[in-house]
Amino acid sequence: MWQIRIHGRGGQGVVTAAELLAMAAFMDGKYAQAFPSFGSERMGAPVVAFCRVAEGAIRTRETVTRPDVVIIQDPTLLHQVDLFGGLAPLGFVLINSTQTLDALHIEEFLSTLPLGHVCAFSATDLGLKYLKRPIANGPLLGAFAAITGLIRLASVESAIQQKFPGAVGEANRAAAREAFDVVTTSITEQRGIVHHAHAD
Amino acid sequence: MRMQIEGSQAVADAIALCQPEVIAAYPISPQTHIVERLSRKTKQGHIGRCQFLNVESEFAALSVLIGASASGARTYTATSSQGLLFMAEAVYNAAGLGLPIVMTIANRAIGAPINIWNDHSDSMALRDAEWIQLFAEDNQDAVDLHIQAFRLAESLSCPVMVCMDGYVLTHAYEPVDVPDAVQVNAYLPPYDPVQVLDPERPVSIGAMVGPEAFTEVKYFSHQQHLRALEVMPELVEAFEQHFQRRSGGLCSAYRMEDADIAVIAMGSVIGTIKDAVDELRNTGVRVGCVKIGCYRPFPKFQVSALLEKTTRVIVVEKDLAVGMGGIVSADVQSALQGRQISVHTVIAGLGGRSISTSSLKHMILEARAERLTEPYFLDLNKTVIEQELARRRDIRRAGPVAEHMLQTMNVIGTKVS
Amino acid sequence: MERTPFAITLDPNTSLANHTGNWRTIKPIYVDRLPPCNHACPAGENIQAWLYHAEEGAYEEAWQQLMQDNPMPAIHGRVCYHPCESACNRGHIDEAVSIHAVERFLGDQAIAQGWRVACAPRTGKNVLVIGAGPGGLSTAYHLARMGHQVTIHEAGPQAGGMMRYGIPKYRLPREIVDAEVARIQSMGVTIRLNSRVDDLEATMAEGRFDAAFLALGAHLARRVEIPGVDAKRVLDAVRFLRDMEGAARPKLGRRVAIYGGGNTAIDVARSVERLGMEPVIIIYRRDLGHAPAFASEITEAQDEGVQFQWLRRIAQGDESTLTVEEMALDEQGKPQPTGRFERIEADSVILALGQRADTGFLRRVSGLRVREDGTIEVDGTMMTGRPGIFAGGDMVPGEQSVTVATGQGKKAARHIDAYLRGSAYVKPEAHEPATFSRLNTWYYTDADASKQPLLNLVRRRSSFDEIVGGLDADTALLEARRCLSCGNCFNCDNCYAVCPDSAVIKLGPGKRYAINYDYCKGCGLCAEECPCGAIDMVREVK
Amino acid sequence: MDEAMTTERIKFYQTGTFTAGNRLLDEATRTVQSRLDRTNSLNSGHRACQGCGEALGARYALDAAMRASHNQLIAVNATGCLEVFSSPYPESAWQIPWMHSLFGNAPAVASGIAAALRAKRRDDVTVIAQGGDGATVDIGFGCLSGMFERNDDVLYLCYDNEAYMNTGIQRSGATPPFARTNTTQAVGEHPGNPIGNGKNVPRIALAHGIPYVATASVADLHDLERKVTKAIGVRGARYIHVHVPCPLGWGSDPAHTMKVARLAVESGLFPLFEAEFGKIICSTPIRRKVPVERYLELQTRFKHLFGPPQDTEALAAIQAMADDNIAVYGLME
Repeated sequence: MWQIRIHGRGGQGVVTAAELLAMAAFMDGKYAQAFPSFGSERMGAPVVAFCRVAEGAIRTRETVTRPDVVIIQDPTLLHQVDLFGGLAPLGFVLINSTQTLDALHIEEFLSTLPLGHVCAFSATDLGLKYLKRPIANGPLLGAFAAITGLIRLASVESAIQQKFPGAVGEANRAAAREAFDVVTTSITEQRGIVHHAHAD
Repeated sequence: MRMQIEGSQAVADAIALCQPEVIAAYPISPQTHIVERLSRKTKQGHIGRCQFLNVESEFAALSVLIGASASGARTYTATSSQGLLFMAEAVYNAAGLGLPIVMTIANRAIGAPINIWNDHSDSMALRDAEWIQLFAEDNQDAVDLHIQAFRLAESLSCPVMVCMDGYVLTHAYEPVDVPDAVQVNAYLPPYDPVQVLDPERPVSIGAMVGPEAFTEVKYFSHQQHLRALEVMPELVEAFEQHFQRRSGGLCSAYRMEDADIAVIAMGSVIGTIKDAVDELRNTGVRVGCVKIGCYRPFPKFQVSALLEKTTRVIVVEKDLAVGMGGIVSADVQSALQGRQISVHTVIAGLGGRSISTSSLKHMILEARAERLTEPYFLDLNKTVIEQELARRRDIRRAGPVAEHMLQTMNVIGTKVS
Repeated sequence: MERTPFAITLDPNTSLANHTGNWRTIKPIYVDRLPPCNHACPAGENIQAWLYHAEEGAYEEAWQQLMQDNPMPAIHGRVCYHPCESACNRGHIDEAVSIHAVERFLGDQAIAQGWRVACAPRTGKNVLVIGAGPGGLSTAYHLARMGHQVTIHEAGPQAGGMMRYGIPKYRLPREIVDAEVARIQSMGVTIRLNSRVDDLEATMAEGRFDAAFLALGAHLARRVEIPGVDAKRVLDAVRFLRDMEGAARPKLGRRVAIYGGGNTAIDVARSVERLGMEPVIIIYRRDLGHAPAFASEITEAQDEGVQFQWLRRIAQGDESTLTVEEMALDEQGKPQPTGRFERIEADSVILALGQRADTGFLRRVSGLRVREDGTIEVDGTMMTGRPGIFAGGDMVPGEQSVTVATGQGKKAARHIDAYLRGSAYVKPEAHEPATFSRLNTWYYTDADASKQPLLNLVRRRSSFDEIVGGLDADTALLEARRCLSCGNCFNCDNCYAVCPDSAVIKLGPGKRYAINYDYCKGCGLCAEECPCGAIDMVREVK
Repeated sequence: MDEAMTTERIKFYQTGTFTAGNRLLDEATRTVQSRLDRTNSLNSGHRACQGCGEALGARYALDAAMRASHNQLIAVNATGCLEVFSSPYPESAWQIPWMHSLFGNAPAVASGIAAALRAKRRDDVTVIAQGGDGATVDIGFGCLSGMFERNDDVLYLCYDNEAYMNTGIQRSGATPPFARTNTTQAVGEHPGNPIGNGKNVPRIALAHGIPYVATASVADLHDLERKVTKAIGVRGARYIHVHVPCPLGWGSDPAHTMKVARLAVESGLFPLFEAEFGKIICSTPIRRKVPVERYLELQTRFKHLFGPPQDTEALAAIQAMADDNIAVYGLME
C-alpha cells in the first residue's frame, strides 16, 4: 500500500490533488482512498491531504503518519511545517519550486533518499503557461506519475478530464503531460549522472 | 456503478435515488457536502418535484420535515453535532409522532471546546430519542444504509438516523458502488403513510397524553423498536437480493470464529480495527472484531450470540459518559449479563483524534495482559495531563482547561497526526 | 384509522363526548322584554314587531301587524303625538326612530294598495257604538275583526269625530280619514250619520244590541266671559274648527287672538293664519315651558308667523282691543296676577280652553254614573256601571287624544268581546321593560333619523295643503332599520357567533336560537354581546 | 400612511356590519360565524376557560379560512393553551386536519406541509399555522422569520393574549407595559411589565416584505373574517395577528371578553391594519374612541395603576401609546 501526504495552503487544492490521485489510481484498477486533514482552515493556512493506493481494499482510516510520498504544493511551507515527518526510507518527495534542491536547503532531510526520489520543479510555472493561473495540481500529478510510476499518466489525464471537463481539463492535461516529460527527463538525467559516476 | 467518489456525494446520490419529496437542511460541518449536492440535484430537477428548503436552523429543518412527513411526503435531512442538539426537541417529537424521517448524522464532537472533528458524542446524546440509529462502516455501507433506512422507516413508521463519521467518511474519496434508479425503485416501495394530514379525512395528530396513557404510548414505542430488530435482517436479505451485496445489519463478526478477545466498535473505526486484528492474528493473537451496525434498537441477543466463545471484550467507543465511562460498553455489558466475560471500555478518537492500527494493537495486547485502566483512554497524552494537574494544584483560578492544554502542547499551524 | 399511533393521533370531533356544560354555575336563557315604544303607545301597538317586518321591506306584513292594534295607521302616522318616540331607546344614542313616519308610510301604502284585514267568522252578536270618532271606530273595527256585527250611530254629518272636526286639514287631509273610515266600513261596520242617540236604552232595544260602546267625544267647549267684549266676537275653538269643515268660512275680524296654550290653540292659530288674517296672537297664562302644546307645534306655528303672548291673562276688552294682565308663575308653576296691564289689538277672540263630552242624556240611563265634568265612570274593563254598556275616548276620565281613544277602543273591544262570550278578558302579563342599560349599543350602525319633507312656508301660510310629507319607500326602510329591537331577539346571530364553546344552536333563519346546555360553560358572553338585551343569565340550580 | 385607506363598513342597517349576522344583508356579506353551515373547526367539548378569547379567535379564523379555501385546509398548532385545551387524549375538538408538534416550530412544520403539498401538486390546499403570542413572538420567532423570509405558502395566525397563559400567566414579548403577570408582579418601584420592552411582530412581519400582514381582533368579526378570507386568496407567507383576551390572565370577567377586546381597539391600543408587500395599505377606523382607562379598568392585571394612589404617569404613558397608534395608523376618520 502506498501512502501519500500532500502539503499545501488552503485554497491551493490539496484535497483536489488527493482526490485526483485516488481517481487516477481507481482508473488503473487499484484501490484508493483520499481524504483531507478535515480542518476548518481558511485560505492561506497550511493544510494537508492524504491518499492511499493499494492493490486490495483499504480499510484503515487513520491519518497518514508514515508517508511513502510527500507532495509539497507550496515551497514556502518548508521550515514551517514538519513536511517530511515519518517519511519512509525509500520514500518520494515532490516539491513545487522554482529553485533547485540545493537552494532550498533541505538536503539534511532528503540525503538518505535514493537518487531520483526527490524532484523539485516549478509546477506553478506550468500552470501559468497552460492555464494562465498559478495552479500546480495538474503538473504535480503528472510529475507524481513520472517520479513514482504508481499510476499511469493516461489515468492522471482521465482523472483530470473527469473532474474538469472541457478546456480547463484539457489545459490541465497538457500541463500534466509536460510536467511528466520534464520530470522523466530530469530523473533520467539524475540517474544517468549517477550511473555515469559509478561507471567512473 | 462503482466509482471513486466522495462519501458525501455518494450518499447524496443515493438519497436522490430514493426520491425524497421534501428536504430541509441547515449547514453544519461536516454535513455540508451532502446537502449542497442534494440542493443542486433538486434545483436541476433530478429528484422529481422534490422541495429543498434552506431553513434558518436545524430545529427548523427537522420541524419542516415533521410537517412534510405528516403530509405523506418522503423526507430527508442531514446534520451534525451542535446541529443535532439544536434540533433535539424536534428529534424526540418526530419519533413520538411516528414519522418515518431519514436523517444523516455526519458524526462530530460536541463543544465546548468547539471541535468540528469526528466522534460519536452527537448521536449518543440522542440515542434514546426513539430513533433507529444505524452506523456506517465505510461509504459503501453509508450509501446502502440510507436506501435501507427509508424502507425501514416507512415500514415501521419510525424515524431513522444513519450515522457516518464526519470527515473520515463524509470527506473521504473511495470506491463506492452507487446503485441506479431501477435497482432502488425495485427495492424501495412508494411511501404509504399510516396517517396523513388530509382535508378529506381529518385527523388530529399530536394530542396531549396524560398519565393515563403515556406509559402505554411508550410501551408501544418500545415494542415497535423491538420489532425493528426482526424487520431489519429481512430488509438486509432483500437488499442483498436486489443489489447483490450484503450491507447493514444489526451486527456482524470479523474473524470471531475462535477469538477469545473481541473488539467491539461502531462506524469507520471498524476498518482500522480489522487491520489491527489481521496484524495481531499474524502474531498468533486470537482476536476478532464485532461491528455494531444498529445501535438503537440495541441488538442485545445478536451481539451476545456473536460473543459466544469470547472471554474478553474491548469496546472501543468514540464517546464518553463523563463521570461514568463508556456508553456502548454499558449496553454491551447489559447484553452479556450473567456471563463470565471481561468487558473493557476504551475511549478513542474523541474530537477527531486519529485512531491508529498500532495504538489499537497495543491496546489489545495490554488488555490481554490485564493492564488496561478502566476506562482506558487511547493515546492519552499523559505529559499534558500531568502538567495541567500540577498547574491547577498551584493556581486556584486556573482558567479554561482547553486553552492551557493547547499552550502546553505548543500547537501551531497544522498538526500532522 | 386503526394503524394510526395510539393516543397521539385522535379522530376529529371526539370532544363532543366531553360535556363541558357541567362547568356551569350560571346559565343563559332567552327572554322577551317589553320595548319602551310598545310600552308607551296609547294604542298598544306592537311597534317593534311591525318595524321588524318593515325593516325587511315587508310592508304589508308590517301593516298587518300594525292593524292588530290600530285600525288607522295613516291617520295616526300623522296626528299621533308619538309618545313611543319619546320613550325610544335610540334617543340615547342619536335620535329616536321616527316611528310615526314609518307608520304613516305603511298607512298610506295600505290605502294606495287597497290592503285589507281578515275578520273572524260571524258570532251573531250585535254591538252598538255611539260616536264615529277614533274611539268608536277603533272599537267597531276590533269587534268586527272578532266577528261581531257593529253599528255606529254618529250625530254629525260625517264620520271621524275629532279627527275631522278637531284637527286641521293641513295636518290630516280629509281623504285619509275617508279612506281609513271606508276600510272599516268595508269590514261590515255600519255607520249611521246624522243619527244622534238621545235614548240609549231605546236605541239598544230597537237594534237588539247585545252591548254598547259610548264614544261621544268632547265637542262642548269650555267658555269664559271677557268683560267688555261682545259675545259675537268671541268664538270657541270647537265651533271654529267644525265650521272650517263647512262650505262657508267662519267670520272673523282682521286681527284674531286665540286664548289658550294647548294643541287646539295652535291648530286654531295656524288655521286662522291660513285664512289670511294677521297678526294671529296666542295668549296664554303660563309660559312656553308650561304650555301643554307640543314644542314642535309651537315652533311650526312660530315659523308660520303666529305670535305668542306668554304669561298673559285676558282681563277685559273693547271693540278693537284686549286688555291683558301680565302673570307671574308661583312656586307651584301656577300663574298669579301682577297687576300690570297692557293692550293688544284684536277684532275677535277664539277660546281654546278645553272641551268636554256632551253626556247629559246619559244621566237617564240607570247604572251609569256621570261625573260633574261630564265624564263617565268606567271600571278596568271600560264598562260603565251598567253591564253591557262600555265607554271610552274623551268621555272617560284621563288623557284625551286620538291615540288614547283608539287604544281605549281596542281595550273596550276586547272586554266587550269577553262580555259577549260570557268570559273575562285577561290581559297577558307584560314582559319586563327593555331598558337602555341592557343594550349593547356598539353593534348598532350610526344612522341619523330620516327627515320628513316639509311644505315651504309660503305655501303653508296660504293653503291648507298637508305640511308634512311622507317618507319614500327607501327612506321608510332605512328608518325602520334604525330600530334597536330593544329586548327582543332580532336574529342577529351574535350569541351564535360569540359562544367560545359553540353551544348556541341556530334554529334557522328567523327562528332564533337555543342553548346547548351540554356544552354551555355559562361564561355569559352571549348575554353580554346580545345587542338588544334578550338574554338573561340566571343562577344554575342543580 | 398618507395614501393608506380605511376600511369601509356597510351602513344604514339596523346593526350594519357589526353584529355577526344580519338578516337584512345579503348572504355573501354576512359573517361565516352567522352561517348554519359554519364548520365549527374547533367544536364543542374543548376545555378552554369560560369566555376564552383564543377559542373564539381560532374558530373565527379557521371557519373563515375553511370557507374561503373550500374546506381544503390543514392547520398546525404550536404548543399552548389552544393546543392543550383542544386535544387532550382521548378527545379532539378539531374538525379539520390538525397537527401539533412543538412550542417553537409551528411555522416550520407548516412550511414542511406546504412543501409536501407542492411536491404532491396539491395547490388547492391551504396551510395554516397558529400559535399564541409566546409561540409566535418568542420561542418560535426564528422559525416564523424563516418562514417569512422564504415566503413559504403558509398563513400564520397569532392569537395574542399577551402572556404565557398555558403555563400560568408569565410575561411574554407581547405583554404590554405595566401589565402584571406572575413574572412581572405588581410590586417594587416599577410595578408590572417594564415599559419599552416587547416587540411588535406585525411590524416585523411587515419588514419581511411578505405579501400580506394584518392585525385583527375577536371584537370585530367582520374585519377578522375579511382579513382571513383575503389572506387565503394570497399565495406566499401571510401573517395575521389576532388580539384575543384571556379572562384568566387579564383578570377580566369571562363575559367581558369581547368588550375588553373591543375597548382595546376603540382606545387605539390595538390598531387594526393591513399591509401588503411591506407597505401598510389600510386601517380600520375606531368607531367610538374611548380613553385607555376604559380598557384598563376592566382588567385586574392593570389594577395597580388605579391605586390608591392612581399612577397617572403610567396611565398617561399608555394613553400616549394609544394616541400614537391613532396617529400612525390613521385610526380616526
